[in-house]
Amino acid sequence: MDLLYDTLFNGLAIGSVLVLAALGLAVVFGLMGVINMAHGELMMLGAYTTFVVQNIFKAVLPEALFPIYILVALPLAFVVSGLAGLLLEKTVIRRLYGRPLETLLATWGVSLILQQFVRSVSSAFAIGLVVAVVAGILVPRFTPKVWWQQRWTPLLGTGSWIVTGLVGVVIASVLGEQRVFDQPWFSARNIDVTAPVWLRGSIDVGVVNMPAARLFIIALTVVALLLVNWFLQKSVWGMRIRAVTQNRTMSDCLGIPTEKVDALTFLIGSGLAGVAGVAVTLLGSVGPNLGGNYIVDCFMVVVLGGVGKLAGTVLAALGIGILSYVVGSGSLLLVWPAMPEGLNAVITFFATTSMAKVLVFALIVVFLQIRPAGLFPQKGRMVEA
Amino acid sequence: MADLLSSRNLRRWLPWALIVLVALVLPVVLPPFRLNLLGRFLSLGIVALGVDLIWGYTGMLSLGQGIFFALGGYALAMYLQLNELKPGELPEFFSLYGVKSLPAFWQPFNSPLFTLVAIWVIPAVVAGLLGYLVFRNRIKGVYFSILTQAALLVFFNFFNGQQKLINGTNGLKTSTARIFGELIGSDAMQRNLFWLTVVITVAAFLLCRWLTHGRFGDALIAIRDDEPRLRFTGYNPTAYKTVVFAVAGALAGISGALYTVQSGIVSPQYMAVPFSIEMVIWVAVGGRGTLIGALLGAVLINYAKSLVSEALPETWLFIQGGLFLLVVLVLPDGLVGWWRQGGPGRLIAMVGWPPRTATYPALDLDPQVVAEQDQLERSGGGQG
Amino acid sequence: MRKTSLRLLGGATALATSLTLVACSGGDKAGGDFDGEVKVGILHSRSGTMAISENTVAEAELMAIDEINAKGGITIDGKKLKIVPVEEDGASDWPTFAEKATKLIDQDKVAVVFGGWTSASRKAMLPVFEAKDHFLFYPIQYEGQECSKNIFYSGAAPNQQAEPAVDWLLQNKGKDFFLVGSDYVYPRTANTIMREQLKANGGKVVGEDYLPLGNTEVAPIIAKIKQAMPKGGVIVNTLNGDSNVAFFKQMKAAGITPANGYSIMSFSIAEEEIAAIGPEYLEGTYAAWNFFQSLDTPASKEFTKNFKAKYGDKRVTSDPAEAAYMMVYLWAAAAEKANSVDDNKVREALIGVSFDAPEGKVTVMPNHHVEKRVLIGEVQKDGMFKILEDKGFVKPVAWNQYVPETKGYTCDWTQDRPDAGKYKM
Amino acid sequence: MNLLELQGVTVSFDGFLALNDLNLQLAPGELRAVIGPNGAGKTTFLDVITGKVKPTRGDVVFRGRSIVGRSEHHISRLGIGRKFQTPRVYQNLSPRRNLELAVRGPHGPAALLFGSLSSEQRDRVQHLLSVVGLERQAQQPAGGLSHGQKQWLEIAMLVAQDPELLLVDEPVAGLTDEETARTADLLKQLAGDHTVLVIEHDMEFIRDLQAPVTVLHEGHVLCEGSMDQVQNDPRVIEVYLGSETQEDAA
Repeated sequence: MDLLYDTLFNGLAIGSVLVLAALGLAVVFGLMGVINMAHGELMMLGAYTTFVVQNIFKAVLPEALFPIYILVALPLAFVVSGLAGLLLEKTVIRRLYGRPLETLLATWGVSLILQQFVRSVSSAFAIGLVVAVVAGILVPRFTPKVWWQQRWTPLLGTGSWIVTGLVGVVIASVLGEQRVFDQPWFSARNIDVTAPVWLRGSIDVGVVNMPAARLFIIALTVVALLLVNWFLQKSVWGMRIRAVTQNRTMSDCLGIPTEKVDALTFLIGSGLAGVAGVAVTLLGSVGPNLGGNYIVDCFMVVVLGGVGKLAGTVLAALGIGILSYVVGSGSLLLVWPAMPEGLNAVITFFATTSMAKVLVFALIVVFLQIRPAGLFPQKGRMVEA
Repeated sequence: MADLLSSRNLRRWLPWALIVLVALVLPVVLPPFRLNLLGRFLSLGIVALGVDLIWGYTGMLSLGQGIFFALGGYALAMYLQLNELKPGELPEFFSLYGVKSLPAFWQPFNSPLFTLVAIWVIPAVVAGLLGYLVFRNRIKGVYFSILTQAALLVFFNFFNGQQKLINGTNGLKTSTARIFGELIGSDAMQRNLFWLTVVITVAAFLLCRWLTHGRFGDALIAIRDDEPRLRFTGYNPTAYKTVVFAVAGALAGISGALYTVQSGIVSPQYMAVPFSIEMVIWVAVGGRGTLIGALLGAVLINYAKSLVSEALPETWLFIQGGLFLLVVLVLPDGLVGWWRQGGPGRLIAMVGWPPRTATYPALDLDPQVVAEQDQLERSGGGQG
Repeated sequence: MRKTSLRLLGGATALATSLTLVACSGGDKAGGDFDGEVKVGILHSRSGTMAISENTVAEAELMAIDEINAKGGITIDGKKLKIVPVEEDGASDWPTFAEKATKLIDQDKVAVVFGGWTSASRKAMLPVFEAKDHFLFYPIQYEGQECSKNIFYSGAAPNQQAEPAVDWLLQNKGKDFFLVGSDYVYPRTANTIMREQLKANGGKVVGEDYLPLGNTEVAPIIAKIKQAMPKGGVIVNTLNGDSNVAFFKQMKAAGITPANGYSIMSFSIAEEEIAAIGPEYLEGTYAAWNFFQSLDTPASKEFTKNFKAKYGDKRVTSDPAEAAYMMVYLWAAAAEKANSVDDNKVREALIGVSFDAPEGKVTVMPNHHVEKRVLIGEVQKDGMFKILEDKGFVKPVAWNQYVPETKGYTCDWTQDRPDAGKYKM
Repeated sequence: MNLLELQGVTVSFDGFLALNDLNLQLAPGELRAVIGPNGAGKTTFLDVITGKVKPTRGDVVFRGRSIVGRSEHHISRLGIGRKFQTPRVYQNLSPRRNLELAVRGPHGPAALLFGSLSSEQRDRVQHLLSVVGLERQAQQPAGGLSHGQKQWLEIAMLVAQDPELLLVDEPVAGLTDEETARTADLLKQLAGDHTVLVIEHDMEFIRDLQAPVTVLHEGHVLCEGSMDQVQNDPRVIEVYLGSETQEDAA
């Protein structure tokens, strides 16, 4: 019995991280049909936000307040990742609606840039970048209007960006001579996010010993799910989002601002990634590669769950969580010690975390043979069109 | 000048001229190290051809070509590990893990003939099987992409974790192996391998050309444009997709084998997620839906990568990320597509020389007129 | 539409170029009077997963080079030569290491290559160095079972880290061992050795598990540990990189802590990693190294002081950094001894060369490994180690004497025999 | 014997009955028009015949054999061709290549790779190109054709397939009056050799066809008969022609 509870709890724990991580992805993919490969990097931004908040609490605020820094980090991470997502939507994804494969590639590109950005960013770098971007935006304002109506205008546009870019580079490199400005903010190293003491211990619930961090994440997942569900089902904007999902043209005709709806959906999906980023700091390392560790798992959850309902995401994530745990920990061997030799060998073969992953993915592919559109497929006539 | 550049003839032969140049002139000029790099990049061009077949022509974005690439590499590396061992001897790494006898699946790789076939047949069969299972259920679009990526991870984890079977993360070395008594890592051998790569690249190119330039190729494009429609015309797209995915797999296998002997090692890193996505960007930059674009893209991007990482390693990810955005947002048809659609002419037109027109201003530039002219020229050339 | 696209493209270019210059803004400013130059290769991952660890090692090497140059470089035939580092990026990708090694040898004609971190990267470079008969200096503690004519190993062999650590654990901490490692060659091989060692010395392996590199879901492993040793025991951790953070955070949460009777010994956690994981999670766990920042000798203090002065106050020194730093000096000393930078001559001269390294006087042995000091430490609140035991200087053993397959074999490159790399004693 | 027979076909999407106990027979060589208000299940009806949608209940029999559960390409090879509501041609292929893909013959990968078109097939393509007036545009991508040209190209593709049964979904939507008349002529020509089923909203066009009419309503056959009979049926007037008379007036 202990074993059962243990398995359920650990499966739930692994699964809830997956739910949280995949939730934003599922929202964006389900509602907009956009595959966001930069989702993991948006999580990473959330984790880095946590790091910054933690340091501010350490440095500026009284020590008594430190335990609640994580609660402050949650909304902030939502905002930071959400805004980054918004920027991404406005500059890139907007141009690619209806071209999911191109979106996939473009967001992959963005993910690479974000990864390297957190590695390289220093004060000099940031100042240079800001100067370049601001100057680039301002150039059209401070040059004769007629320049911008010529045949060669596109060249001028590119050229002005190159020039402002070079200005940024020069500024950055001049500043870079100064030690203060040259220090990278985060560098390529992993950064240290320390959970407050109340999240470091564990709590005994009945027979199972539950790490507090895990419980916190499970609770956070439940809250996030409830909020998202409430938002989509009950709020005005949620209604609009669903309307646009079902029929974009019609919604447009009815006066729903579809562009705003898209932006909002993406903002929420990205913000959720940020929240997930805060959560994973409690479990693992925080570094530029954080996103890559989760992204494929998240996609598996979304594919397995189908895009019809949030319930699919939850069920798929928990399923994957429990399965990985059961296979990876080899608990089957404990339940049934006298199993036949061949089976025993097979289970032992897969009873490491690496091999469990192999098996779980293989099982997902097999499952999709039976239900190609996942657990909760989108239904109706529109699907194949 | 503008006239020359906008001439369609030029647009057609120039990419070819570049290839010929690369193949003939560079081996003489380049030092062994650079030549070896070029050979490797050319072999990457073969996998890019496969990506182009399935993505550029058929519209299926596979993020898992690394599987087949690595399988080809492993097949050849296993043979080389066994080659010229004394009877009873095992490849050295086995002793690290206490393995006493050769695992059964290694046995066939004692045979060079088997290996030559396995290099492309194993990846093709794996691709065909995987493809069939996926296509049968009409899984396509991003779902297909994600599933191929998942499959990639399965293979990666498997190869990475199986130290005792296949030397895990370390991969298999080939450069200290010998073939025909010659060290594979030696300069002379590498030069031969370069020529072999050139020959095989040309052969692969011709194969792809044959596949894409007939009704079969039309069917692939039809699948990309409107798969359900094709189905109602009596075609079974599953068959086509499986075949073309298997062909792409075989090409990837050959490419992986050539790459392996030229880089000296095959490792699970060939199945890392980013590498397989990079393959797509080669094709995208070169020009998807054009075979020459795939080749050019693979060589150019990899050369750029090698140069940049020598000078400024930190910036490569920015550049690569920027390339992804660039080809998706600004150059959807890649360099070759841009070139063929008269991009340079347009660029020049921007700075002041309007393209010289022979007739009524708009007529020369009208796509319909251009297409008709094309057709006339072609039938005049006797191709019918 | 097209206009905006182009503008976007411009933005990207701007971004890229700005980075370029940022990256360039470093550069060397060493001047002085030299009669010539000698190029050396520095080949570590400056991008990708391993950059986290390898950056420090590369920095330590560059620091040693700067120091040597500041003292006038190396003197060959009475000429002062400036050491010029040629840096390459292995990009955390083993085949890239092989490629870049080839480039350094063929293109840049370097006198020696300092490089590598993971065993996989070393194994990938090995054939290149063997095929070209050139040589590599490798600074990381590793699994042994290798003795190449073309590699010098300045990190610990298993008998200079893992074995004494296990002995110490057996004597002081218990007999039940659980082995956890990343899924690649070092942990696999190190654990093979430890299993044999435990078998020979009355210990017991109650469990063993591997995590894919970079994986952070450690719940199954923790469950296995709890099942295998509910009352406490010894955990030997050879995880590498990111997984460590997840491992220690979740171990702590699950109550597998020193306070609850678990002794945890790590072989890949040095000062730098402690800072990244957070000392709260590691306090009271053990590590075995050849150098700790807290080692109280003048040389050690000098090294740490210089390192901080060069790279920032918050930085820490560690065993890999020290080994990397020391190997540059060993090479320089050997070159002066050989009176040549020719790689063959330097390789011969290297054997027997000594250097007063931060850890103490180290000497290159005939098996291309280095005689090193063995230390066992415990992690303190401040992220430093308290040295619990100093086993003094230990001679390296390349071919492991616990593992039956290599028992009785040795390696001695001063011997004039074809199988000098591995022969029966 | 009937060529096609739908026996009590019911299609349920999550409880919503798109088709409800639908029965219909088509004799060989017949030209039949199907009308019905929006949501009557016309497109689902075609989907069921062509194998895109599987009926929840009931059977579809073609030439005496049940075709339920067979895949689309299989059914197409049995001799059922379909033209879609909005013209669907392969945008990046030229009209000639579109037709070459559609033309009757073996459709497996091997046949396309190793075989080539016979001279009859070639002639047929050429003939169809001239019938639909696309000879001049034969070599440029079909994506550049006008809407009407695409409609005609798609009809030509359907004819090239040479199916026994042609299912034509709104062939004259968006066409000019002249084009509409020509389409009606073409379909009448095809009937006799082929069996043709036309779904259309345009009542003038249906009258032109002079074909028996089946009225669908809520997934069910409401009535069958000639255009005049149907138009005078009180049930039809009630559900449908109320709006239709307004349209006529307009």
